[in-house]
Formats: sequence, C-alpha cells, structure tokens
Amino acid sequence: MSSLPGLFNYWIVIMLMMTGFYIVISRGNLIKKVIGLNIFQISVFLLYISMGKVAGGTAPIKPAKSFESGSALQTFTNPLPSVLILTAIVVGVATTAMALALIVRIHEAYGTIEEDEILDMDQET
Amino acid sequence: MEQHVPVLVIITPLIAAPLCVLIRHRRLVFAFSLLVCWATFVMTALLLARVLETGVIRYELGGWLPPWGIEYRVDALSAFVMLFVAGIGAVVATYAPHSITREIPSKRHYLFFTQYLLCLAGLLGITITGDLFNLFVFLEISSLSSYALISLGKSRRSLTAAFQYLVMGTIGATFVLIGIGLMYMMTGTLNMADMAERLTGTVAINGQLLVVNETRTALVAFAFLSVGISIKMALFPLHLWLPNAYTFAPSVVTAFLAATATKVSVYILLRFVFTVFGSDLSFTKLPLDLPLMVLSLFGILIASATAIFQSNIKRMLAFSSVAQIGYIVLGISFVSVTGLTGGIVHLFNHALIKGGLFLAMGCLALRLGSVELEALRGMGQRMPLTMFAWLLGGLGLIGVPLTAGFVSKWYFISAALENGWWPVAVLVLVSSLLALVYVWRVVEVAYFQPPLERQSEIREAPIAMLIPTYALIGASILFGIWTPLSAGVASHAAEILFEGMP
Amino acid sequence: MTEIETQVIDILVLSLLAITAVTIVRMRELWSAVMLTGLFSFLGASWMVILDAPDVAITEAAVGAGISTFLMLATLALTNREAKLVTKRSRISLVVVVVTGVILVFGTFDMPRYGDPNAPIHLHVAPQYLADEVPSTTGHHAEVHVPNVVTAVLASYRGYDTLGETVVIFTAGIGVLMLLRDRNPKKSPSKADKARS
Amino acid sequence: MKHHTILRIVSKLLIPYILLFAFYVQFHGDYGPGGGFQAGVIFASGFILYGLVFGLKQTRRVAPPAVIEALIACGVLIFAGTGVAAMLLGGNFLDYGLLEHHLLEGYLPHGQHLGILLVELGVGITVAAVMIAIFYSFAGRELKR
Repeated sequence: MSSLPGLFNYWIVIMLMMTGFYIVISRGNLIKKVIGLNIFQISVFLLYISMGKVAGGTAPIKPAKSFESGSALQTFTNPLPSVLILTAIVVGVATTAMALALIVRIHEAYGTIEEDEILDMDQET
Repeated sequence: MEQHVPVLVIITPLIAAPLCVLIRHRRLVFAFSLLVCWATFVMTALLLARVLETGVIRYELGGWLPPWGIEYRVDALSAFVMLFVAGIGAVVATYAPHSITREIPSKRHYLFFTQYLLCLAGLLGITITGDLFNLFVFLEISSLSSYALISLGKSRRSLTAAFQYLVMGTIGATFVLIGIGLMYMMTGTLNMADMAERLTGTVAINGQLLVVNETRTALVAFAFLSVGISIKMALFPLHLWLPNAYTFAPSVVTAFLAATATKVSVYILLRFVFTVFGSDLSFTKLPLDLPLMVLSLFGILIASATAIFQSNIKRMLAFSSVAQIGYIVLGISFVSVTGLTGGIVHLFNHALIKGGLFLAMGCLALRLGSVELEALRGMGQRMPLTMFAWLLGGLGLIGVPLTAGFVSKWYFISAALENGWWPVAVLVLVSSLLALVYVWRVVEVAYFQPPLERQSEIREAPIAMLIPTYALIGASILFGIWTPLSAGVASHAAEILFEGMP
Repeated sequence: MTEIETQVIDILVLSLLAITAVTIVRMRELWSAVMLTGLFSFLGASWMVILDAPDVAITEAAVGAGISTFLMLATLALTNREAKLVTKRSRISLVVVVVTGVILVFGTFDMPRYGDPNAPIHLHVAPQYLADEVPSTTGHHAEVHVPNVVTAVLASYRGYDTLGETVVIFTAGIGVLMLLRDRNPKKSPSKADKARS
Repeated sequence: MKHHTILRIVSKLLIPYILLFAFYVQFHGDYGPGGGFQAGVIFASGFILYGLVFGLKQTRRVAPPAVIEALIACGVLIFAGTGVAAMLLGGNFLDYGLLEHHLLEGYLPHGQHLGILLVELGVGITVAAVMIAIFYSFAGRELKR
C-alpha cells in the first residue's frame, strides 16, 4: 500500500466534485445551483488534468529545434487531457451563460429566484 | 462526393444554422431550413441503404486515422436511428410555421429555426460518431439548443422547465464526462472500437497486471455513464425534468424532442452497453439486466398510472413518454435478440406515434389556445380530422393490432415468454390497459360530450399542419402492417449488437 | 522544483480549494459566494499550471475567474443578492452525495498512480501526437509541425471537436439572444398556467 | 462610472493594448499557450471594459448588435468553410493538408499551418462576438428596468 499517496490528489478532487454536486441538489436558490454546477465541473476538469501529469515532465510545447533533430529527449505531459478540457471548459461556460439568462427571465416572470417560492406560485395559478 | 455523405449529414444542418442567422428574413429562413431538413433526411436514407448493402461505413475526420483522429462509424443501428430522427425533423419542420406563428413572437422565428437545426445536427452527430468525447460535445450541442427551444413556450413555466432540465441535463452530462474520463484513464483511447478492444486486454497498473474491464475503475466508469445517460433519457426515477419540459415547450418543440431526443439517449446507452463494454460484461459479469428490468417495470406502471390523472393532455402524453422509455429499456433488459429487437423497433414506432400525437396536440393548441382536457369537448365534431389522427395515435399507444405499437408489444411479450418470464408479459398487458384508460378519457371527452358554447366558432386545423400530422400517424399505421423496414432492420441491428463490435 | 516541493504545493493548493468549496456551501450571501467561486476557479487554474497544462490554466482563469464571475455578478445585479436558507432536502442530498463519492473513491484504487509515466494514457495514442507522427488516410505520416502540441491536437488531430465546441458557443450565444435581446412577450401566469402539476 | 475622468483616460490607454494582446494570443497559439478561444475572450473583455466605462449606448455605436450577431455566425462559417474547402480539394472534411495555394507566396502559410490559422480565427471571431452579444443582452436588461 506504499503507493496510496499517489491517489491522495484524486480523493481531494472527488471531494471537491461532490461538494459542487451537493450544492446543486441541496440548494433552492437558482444562482446557488449554477455556482454548484460550476464547482462540480471545474473539479471534473481537475480530475482530467491531474491524470495527464507525468512526473518530471514539462508542458507539451516543443522547442523549435526538436523538429530538425527529430529527437524527443524531454518528457512531456500528456496533451490530450488538456485538449479535452479546453473543449469542456467552453461547454461549461456556454451552459452557465444559458442558465444565467434563464435566471434573469425567471426573476422577471416570478419576482424570485428561490425554487420553493416558484413552486408555490405555480401551484396557486 | 458520395464518400462524404456521412459527414455531410451532420455539417449540412450545422452550417445551415449560422446561415439562418445571416439570412434573418422569416420566410426565407423557413424555406431554407425546410430544404436543409429534407436534404438531410434524403442523405440518411442513402446512408441506411448503403449500410444494409455493404456493412459498416467509416469516415475519418480531418483525414487522421483513428484512434488519433475522430472517426464516424455508421452501422445498421446508427443509420436506422438517424433515418427516423432526420425524417421526423423534416416532417416537424414542415409543420412548424403555422404553429410557431401562434406561439412564438415573429422576431424570434429565425432564431427558432437556427436552434432547431442545431438540435437536429447535435442529435445526428451523437448517433453517427465513433468517438466518446465527440459524443459528449454533440450531446451538449443538442442539449443547449433544446433548453433554448423549451424556454420559448408561451407560459412562464416554460422558463422554469427549461432551467430544471438544464440543471438535470448538466448533471447527467457531467456524470457522462466523469465516466468517459475514467474509461480514458484506463485505456488511453477515446475511440469506441479501440476502447472495446482494449477493455478486454490487460493493463499494468502500479506493477500489477489487470484485465481492464475487471478493474474497479472501469466498473465505476460504467456506473457513471449509465446514470448520466439515464437522466438524459428520463429513465424512471430520473425522469422528473421531462413532464414539465414537454408540457410547457412550444408544440413544435415538444413534438420534435419527444420523438427524437430521448430516443437518441437510448441509442447512447445501447452503444455503451453493447459496443463499448460488450453484452458479455454488461449482463454476464454485471447484473445490469436486473436493475434495468425493475426500474423499467416500475416506470411503465407508475408513469402510466400518473398519466391517467392528468388534466393537461400534453402532460398526460409526457408521462406516457416516460412509460414508453420504460418499455424500450425493458426490451433491452431481456438480454435476447427478440427483446432487443423489440426495444429498437419501439424506438422507431414510439417516435412516430408520439411525434404524431404531439403534432395533433399542436393543431388543437392552435385552434383552442389550450390543451386542457376540458377544452377538448366536442372536438370530435369540430375538428374531426385532427381528432381522428389523435385517435389513431392513441390506439398505437395502447398497442391495438394493425398499429405500430402492436408490433413492439408483440416483440416484448414474445421475449418475455421466450425467457419464461410470464409475469412480465402479464405486466405488459396490464400497462396496455392503463394506456387504454388514459386514451379513452380523451376520446370520451372529444367524441361523446357536446362542445362548449364559446367554442362554436372553432374550425379544423389548416391543411399545412394536418398533412405532416397524418404523415407521422399514417407511417405509424403503415409500420403496423408492413414491417421489413422497421422490425426487419431492428432485428438486423440487434443481431449485430449481440455479436459485439461490427 | 523537487518532488517534495511539488507535493507540498499540491497539498497546499488542494487544501485551499477544499476550504473554498466548503465555505461556498455554507454561504448565503450570494455576492461573496460568486467571488469565492471565481477564487475557486483561479486556484484550480493555478494547480493546472503546476500540472503542466498552461493552455488550460489560462483558459480556466479567463473563463472561470473572468467571464463566469462577470456574468454571475451581472445576474445578481438583475435579481437578488441573498439566498434563502433552505434545509429541507439537505439530508437526502447528503446521502446521495456521500454514496456517489464513496463509489468514486472505490474506483480510484485501480487507477494508475498520480504522475506515473507508465499509465495507459501515456503509452497509447498520446506518444504519436508528441512525436508528430500521426498516421493519416493518405498513408504517409503527415506532420503538423506546430511546436505547441496542444494546439496541434486541438486544431488539427481533433479539430472536429473544436468545431463542435465553436458550435456550442454559437448555440449558447443564440440562446441568450433569444432569451434576453428583445422585450419579452408577456408571459402571463394567469392564462396559460392553468395546468396543475 | 461615466464621469470618472481618470478611469476614462486609463481605459482609453489600456483598451488598445488589450486588443493588441488579443491578436498576439490569437496568432501566437502555435508557439505558446493560447489560441482562438483565449484570444476571443481577451478581445471581448477589452470591449466590455469599454462598455462599462463609456456606457452601453456608445459601445453599441462602435459595434452595432446586428453586426455582432452576424459575426457570431461568420466565425462558425469560417471554421466549417475551411473544412468544406479541404473537402472540395479532394480530401476529407477538415483535412488541412490539402490546403495548398499560390496566394501571397512567402506570407501566407500552407497546408496544416494555414488550416490551423483559419480555424483558430473562426473560433476567435465567434467567441469574441458571443461574449460581446451576451454582455449586450445582460447590460441591456438593466437599462430596460
């Protein structure tokens, strides 16, 4: 079990993910839910990025010379998780923007952004 | 150009969407979108014909070989799903103008068609791709556009419905993202075929040699993917977003999403369970069939029973949709070719039936301004063509012989009896009775009660809306009688899925 | 940096992240909660720098600490600044979250260890990206010749995903315009809301 | 914030550099961290700063919403168009290797480099335009209240 410290990072990241998830499902304020989604997603991004790390590696930007010599002596961090997460970040902010636009409209229509108050108003009508 | 058809199917609506923003003019945008939708449909038909003839078609995007690049991979199942998604997309687009003129401010019509095309492109993109992360990206395209489309509903509750769906959908998508990440971590690849291969191989973790699909990480990945997709496809009890979304969205949007979006999510589940993980792992090593069966049976019975007590007919049909998803999943859980054929053919049949029913609801909403049961009184006389279409669709939901619904139920009951599970067969019959009850409530009000005073001026819906409605309802009757294209292709697809990677 | 130093920084940043996240859970004042979310994102971005992913770090900082925070503050300005304390569902939520978390932790035990150069993801697919030797349909090994491998993968090898990403942004942009650009049609609660749930 | 002279002068000085930096990030993505998305965000933030200091009306005059809306679409079209161009030249969709040409010899790159340049430009334009459009939408909401 000497290798368990190698998992410590993942555990913290999981705890972060679950904190975000908890905010989403337990809080009734719509903005709070969006905050929760953001934290949940950022933590998933951290999971991806931390799996791409290579001990002793550097960012995958090659010095111009390496093209001529054709040798790859340096160890590089895996570029693929970075690429995936770049895309996922964009998807995340797109979702946030949509969610916030909806919240603005909900507030205009209901005068509140608390889930339970909105539910009550829907029951009344 | 013929070798490019797989990518053209996706990029035609994808490029058309920004063009709609540039065109802006309401009528031109409509004409253009219509052309694009039908062209897409023709291309999917070509694809299906070619797949049935020659087998799997691949297309490497950017010219990079998989697993380094992204590949498109079309087999019988994906071509079949794409065919009906694009077909319904085209029919609903044809139907749209009258309905949205009534329900959506005209300044937003071109934006509506932009989102509609994006949603179509997203759904088709999910179905055709052979790459897991690409699937996630297109899932998000279709999701974001459906949130926007739902929020266009007339009532303010469409906004909260869209928000609720957004939160649930994003949780689902994030679960899928976690699942994909863990799978990638264990295999180093994102290509489905490559991953399926590497899952059965071994991997050296921390000095130990492990079989990948026996690792705890792979199992957890499988669990997260299943839960994430179950939210997206509204599998009971994760269906809570669906009734509001379908009830308060504009009629056109409800018809399109009800017929296609959840079906494509089921397709994703099939891809993961059968193609990536393999039926052996999913059902032999993991008892996935049992929870799926229990959840689907509960879903069918509870959702059907709830549907009976709804006074809003769109909501009633929405609960019926949750029940139908249950049937489809039940088909999968039989773990037999017959059951899976039933599941796949019901994807198709239910898409036609429910699409047609919601289009008929759109006709009613156009003339009545309401979709309450009460408002439907006497509509059997006032709007005979619309109500007759509704009646035929309703019969399909019950599963009366000579309708497409009967074909699906036939497969479910045969599969249940094949496995010797006669109680399941009985439950399927009982649930049909529940469907009979909720369909009958509408029929009774529409045909056997006199029209309300204030509705004496109501006329039949315009012919431009009735034709698309009857196209879908007619198709659902046609495929109740003539089944080579539906059940034939479905059983072919089911056999391929059980063989593993094509 | 030596191994030990890196580990210390790792633990430091991770603890800060955890503290920030837990603080946000308890916070009712939305303005500060939004600010802390920005901080969370910024701390995440710093950890990404340590993890040798500068591209992602820049983007996360720009998006999380920049755009998202800005948008949320704009929304707060248009709505409320204080959240109600709702506790009725917190127990069920806690159970769901703990179960999910435990399942995930269970999944970590067969994971390759952090930083392990022999993890599957470093041995399959990625090496060809780094060596600029990705096979193409034309048979020969086409070369992209771009020093930043992340850019090469993003824009060329997986360029189609990036097209999808652009379309996602496009979709959200059109969606926001649809929701907020024009004056609303009156969404009356009285007329269309007769439906009971 | 419209009446703070110092703020106005500082922003006036700052904004050109922000926009310039956006261009640097846009076209230098091949060599260092950065690319279309980041550049688009930076470019938009320059504009948003302008909007915050000089007011929405003034900003709308500089970048009319209709133009921004068209640009949102144009970015996607540039990206997809690059892919279609490769297809017309006989390759697969987005196969930049085929983008050979004889224009501006020595200035405009070829093949993969040209493809990456074009698609990053498409991403940058759409991202910047969407961010500005979102800013207009939210800020415009405030005005109407």
